[in-house]
Order: sequence, then structure tokens, then C-alpha cells
Amino acid sequence: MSSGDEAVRLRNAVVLLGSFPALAEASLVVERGEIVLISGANGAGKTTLLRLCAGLLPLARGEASVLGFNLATQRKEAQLHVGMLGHANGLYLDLTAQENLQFWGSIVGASSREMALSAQRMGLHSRLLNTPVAKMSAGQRRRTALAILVIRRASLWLLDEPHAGLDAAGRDEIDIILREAATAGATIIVASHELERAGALATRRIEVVGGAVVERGVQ
Amino acid sequence: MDHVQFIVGGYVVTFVAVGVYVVRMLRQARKYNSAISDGDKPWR
Amino acid sequence: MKRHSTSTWTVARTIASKDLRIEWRSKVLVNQVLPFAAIVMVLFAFALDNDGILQRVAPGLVWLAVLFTSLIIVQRTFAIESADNALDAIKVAGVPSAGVFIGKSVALVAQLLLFECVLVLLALVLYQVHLSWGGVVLLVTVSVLANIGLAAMGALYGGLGAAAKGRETLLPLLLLPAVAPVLIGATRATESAFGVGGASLGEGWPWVALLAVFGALFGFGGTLAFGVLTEE
Amino acid sequence: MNSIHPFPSPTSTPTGTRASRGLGVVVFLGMVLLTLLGLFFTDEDVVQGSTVRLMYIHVPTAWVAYLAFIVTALTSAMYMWGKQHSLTFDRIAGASAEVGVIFMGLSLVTGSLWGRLTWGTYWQWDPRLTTTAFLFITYVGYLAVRDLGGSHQQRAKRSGVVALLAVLEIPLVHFSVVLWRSLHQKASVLRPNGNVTMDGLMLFTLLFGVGVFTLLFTWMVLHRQRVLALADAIDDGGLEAALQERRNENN
Repeated sequence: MSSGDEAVRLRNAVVLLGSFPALAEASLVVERGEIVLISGANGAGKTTLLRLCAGLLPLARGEASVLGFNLATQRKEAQLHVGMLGHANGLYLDLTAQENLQFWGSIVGASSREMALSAQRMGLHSRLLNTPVAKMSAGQRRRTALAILVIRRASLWLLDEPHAGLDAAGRDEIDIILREAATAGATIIVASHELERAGALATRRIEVVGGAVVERGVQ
Repeated sequence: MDHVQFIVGGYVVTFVAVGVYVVRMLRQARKYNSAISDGDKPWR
Repeated sequence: MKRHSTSTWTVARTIASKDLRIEWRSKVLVNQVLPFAAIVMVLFAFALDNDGILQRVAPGLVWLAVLFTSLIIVQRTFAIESADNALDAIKVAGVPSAGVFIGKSVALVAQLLLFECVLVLLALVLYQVHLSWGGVVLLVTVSVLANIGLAAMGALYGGLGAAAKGRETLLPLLLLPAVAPVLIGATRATESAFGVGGASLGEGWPWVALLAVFGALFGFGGTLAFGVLTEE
Repeated sequence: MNSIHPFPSPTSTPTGTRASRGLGVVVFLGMVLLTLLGLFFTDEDVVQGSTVRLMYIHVPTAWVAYLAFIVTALTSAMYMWGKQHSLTFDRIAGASAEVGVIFMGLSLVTGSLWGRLTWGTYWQWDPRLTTTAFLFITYVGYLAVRDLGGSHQQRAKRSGVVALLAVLEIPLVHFSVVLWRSLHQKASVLRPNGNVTMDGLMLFTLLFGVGVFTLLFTWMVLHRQRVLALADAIDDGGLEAALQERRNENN
């Protein structure tokens, strides 16, 4: 791949879910440091676009690279620098928030100080930390997942409806975290229905229609 | 010939099974064939 | 700022201890699967309805029960991952798949060992078999080696079933024929350990070699194959 | 007699070529000749009597079944380690396994008919029989894995790995079954293989059967593999239409 300056580069990317082309020749370039808001109707292909960038879906046709790594050949290398928060939180329901954090801390090699800081940031106080995830509310689970996302220290953040299920305080906290991450140099792609909230953050808006990307201009 | 039903049965089962498989296969081939241009048939 | 890839061993250790912690916490194994295994042992007794036969076939029944139970445990170990889609989260993190495979297998070995202890104890009580101290040594060796083979194959084909969503029914079809050597080897070795039909301890040890070869081959093969079978 | 015509008119098959048609004719004539030889022209065996006639199809089907799985393993390996990861190898592997499963089923059926006449039972826990049964189930599983869906390359990768694992599994299954039987089989069953004396024509018929069935296998895999190629091409062609439809959502 030519340029290391691009966080995401898709050229005529086709992704199939079964035999359905969820992405139909989508092209997109995201520069490093951008905060991109993706809008689009249900079924337009927003989630598929994010999952492709996360290396979770194979490319049927076209080209895709993330942070300079070709997704067809260097998926694992790319994934080390990509963090994703999807519809599911990816938590173990029988474990406490603290244990989930520790699991990921050990997987990604984060210090316990880092984990504690991140938990604190997301408003996970000690009583909550020792609650099994199964007994948490949707919003509390989301915060836990976000705390884990923060310790990943990813260069590219992919978020699918991050505000869903959160209260006002939680939503504000997400916005603050995303701004901070962007300031620190991370690139952020957010798929959201909540245009005014996410739109305030974004440096650029795109829309996904029928599996293709349509530019909606810079804010 | 002793046990003629066993022996002939063995031959019949074998040929019927192979025959059914082959007929189904060729019927499938004919069905698919109309949808595919000859360019996608390297054996042509 | 950026993270580096965690070593395979760290990943394996983390995954295994996480799995065991979940099983310890949720008690599903103890409260649901263990009673299942016990009732299977009791049902065998009804079906065969003869003390002499039971004693004779006790080793085979123990290992059949282990095999059936292993299907449930393997399915459970991947259900944990897919409940909130943690499997995706692990994939996105670019974790070495060999580490995931080894971690899952190690946790399975530990769980199977627990079941074997209980099932052997049940056989001692329900089927009136006898066990010498030499038999215990043989039995422990057999169990550990048999579990490595069972767990490796289980993690491999269970992972394949979990990755192809909704096709978990594939697991028994793929797993059971493949682990036939484990069933045969472990049963024969256990016959020696129990002294069934006058079998001596010495007759059991050659089977241990078969189990070791099986475990080594598929432990290694599974480590290589797991990534291909579970990704994209 | 066996008057099921195995090949419909070969001139109209889209997967046929001049060579495969020629092969088809040879196979058909060979089958007719084999049937005549097996049922009428050969004498009854001194020991087995008329049951030996089943051998002329049982041995070839078993041979083809094992050959098929060797082909599947080899072509899977060629797919996995080939530079291009050519789907042709994957399709040959799949076609061969499918044909192999059929022949393995047939060899189990003819074998148990033979066993009923010779041993008095349809089934003996003989090592070869037992291994064959395991092999049968293993490749049914392999075919199920091929059916899991996903892209063609994904299908090829997954099933290739499963085929190579099966290559590891089968010798172990066979070895453990042999060991199991050698320790436990007290009663000796009639083992005819050792004391059958075949005269020239009988031996010729047997070898001829193996040859004809091998050609039949080749013919079937050739066609099946081409049908699979057509099916894959239809999938790919469907993609164009689906992409067009998806683009139209834009407006």
C-alpha cells in the first residue's frame, strides 16, 4: 500500500453476507485523525462497512487497507491497531466488570493502573466493578465495553451506534473520550442514527446507501 | 446358481445407485448450463 | 502508544483461566452437566440390567459417558464466547488463534478430568468394580492423555461449528468418528485398571502409547488448523 | 439382467467432451462385459461357491472408495499448498469425496450381502469393515463441512483442512481397531481370502472389474467436477445481478 497517511482506504470493496452484497463497490478514503460520521438507513451497509474495516468480514472483490495494512494479506497486523465496539458488547456475562477488564488487560498487555483509570473514566465505581455483567443494565454494560475499548489504545476506532442504551451522562462521556482519542491522533469512524449528537463531533459526514458510500460534505 | 437373489441384488443395487447419481448429476448440469456462457467452461 | 501482539502462551493462559473461572462461577457444569452424566450411568444399569454384565462393561460405559458429556462441554465452552459475541471481540484484537485453541483445549482438559473422576467413582459404587493403587496410576495417566486428544478435537470442531453460525449440530458428526481411537484405547486401558475379565495392569500400558500419539498429533494439528477453521 | 442404463445419451451433456464421451462408452461396454463375466462366464469357486460372484463388484467398489479418498486428500493438499489456491483442485476434492461416499456405501452393502452368505451374518466386527464404516461417516462429515456456506475460497480452505485431518484420523482409527480386534477376537471366522484359489478367468474378472470401476470413477469425477464448476460460476454470475440490484437502491 502506498501511503501510510490513510487510516482507511477502500476501492470498489464488495462484501458478501451469504450471497447478498452488503457492500456493493464501496469506495472510501479516511485520513488519519479524522472523525467520520456514517449515516444511512437500516440495511444500507453501515455495520458491514465497520466490520470490514475491523477485519471481521472477507473482501469478495475490490481493495481494502487499514492503517497501511492490506486487509487481504495483513489482517492480523491491522487488527492490533483497530478497536471496535459493535452492537454486542463482547463481554462475559458470568464475570464481573473488573474480571472482564482484567481479561482484556492481560490479552492486550495493559497495566492495572491503566485499567483502573479507564474504569474510573467510564464511571465504573468499585461496587459496579464487582457486579457480574449479567446483572448490569444495558448502559452499564456499554460503559464496561467502552472501558475495555479505551485500554486497547487503538489507532483506529470503529463504533457502531455507541450512544445506544446510554443515559445523558454516559453519552457526554463518550463524546469526551472520542474527542480525546482524536486529539491523541486516533482516527474514529462512528455509525449513528443520532445525527445531531454525533454530528457535532464529526469532522466529516458520509452516508451509506445501497452498499455504497456517498459523501455528505465536511462540517 | 445358489443365492441368486443376494448376488443379483448386489449387482442391481450397485448399478441403480450409480445410475441414479449419474442421471441426477447430468440433469443438474443441463439445468446450470443454460445460465452459463461457454467462456466459463474451460473444458470446451 | 501502540500495543504489540501478545504471546501465544499469555493468550492461552488468559483464555484457559477465564473459562475455568466462568465455569466455577456459573456452576452450570456442576448443577446441570454432572447430574446428566450421573443419570446416564444409572440408565446404563437399567438398560443392561445384570450385575455381571455391568461389571464387565463398566470401563466402556464410563468412557461412553465421558464422550457424550464432552459434546455438551464443548458446546458450552463456545456458547460462552458467542453469548455476547466475545468471539468477535477476540478476533478484532488480532489475538493469535493458536493461543485461543490452546487455551480452550486446556480448560476442556481440566473440565473433562473432573467428570472422569466422578464417573469412575460412580462406576466403583454402582457397577461394583475394584481399583488397585497401581490401577489408579494407570487410570490417571490414561485420563490425562485421552483428555488431550478429546479436548483438541473438541475445540477444533466445536470452533468450526461456532464460526459457522447455527451449524452446531455438525459437532457430533465430526467429533465422534474422529475420537474412536480414544474411546477404544481408554476403554481397554481402563479394563486393565479395573481388572475386568482377569486383565492385568501390564496389558493397559500399550494403549497409553496410542493415546499419547493421538493427543500429540491432534494437539499439534489442531494448533495449526484452528485459525483456518474459525476465521472469516 | 442389470438392465439399468447408467448413462443417458452422452451426446447432449454440457459437461461432456469428445474424450469424456469416449471414456463413457468404454466404461459402459466394460460394465456390460463385467456383468456377463461375473454372473455367467466364470465358474463357481471351490470354497465360496456362487458367492464369489459378489466379489467382482464388491472388491472394485471398495477399491474405488479408498482411491477416491486418496484423491480427495491429494487434491486438498494441492489446493492448500498450491501458489494459486486453485478452486479446480478443491472441486475435484469435493467431487471425488462425493463419489467416494457412494462407492463406500455400495461396498458396505455388497460386503454385507457377501457376509450374510459366507459368515451367516450381515456384519462382523472385522477391522477392515469397521474402519470402512468410520471412513464412510468421516467423509459424510466432510461433505457437510463443504455445505457450510461462505465464499468459495472459504469453503475450499475449511474443507481442505478437514480432509487433511481425516487423513490423520483414518490410519489411527484403523490401527486402533486392528489392535482392538487382535486382542479380543477369540472365535475365528472363516477367512476366505487366504484359501481362495482363483483360476485364470476369475482373477481376470476381478482385475478387469477394478479397472472398469476405476474408469467409471474417473468419468464420474470428471463430470461432477465440471458440474460443480458450473454451480460456482452461477454463484459468481448471480453476484453481478445482485450488485446491480444493490446499486439500484441508490435511486
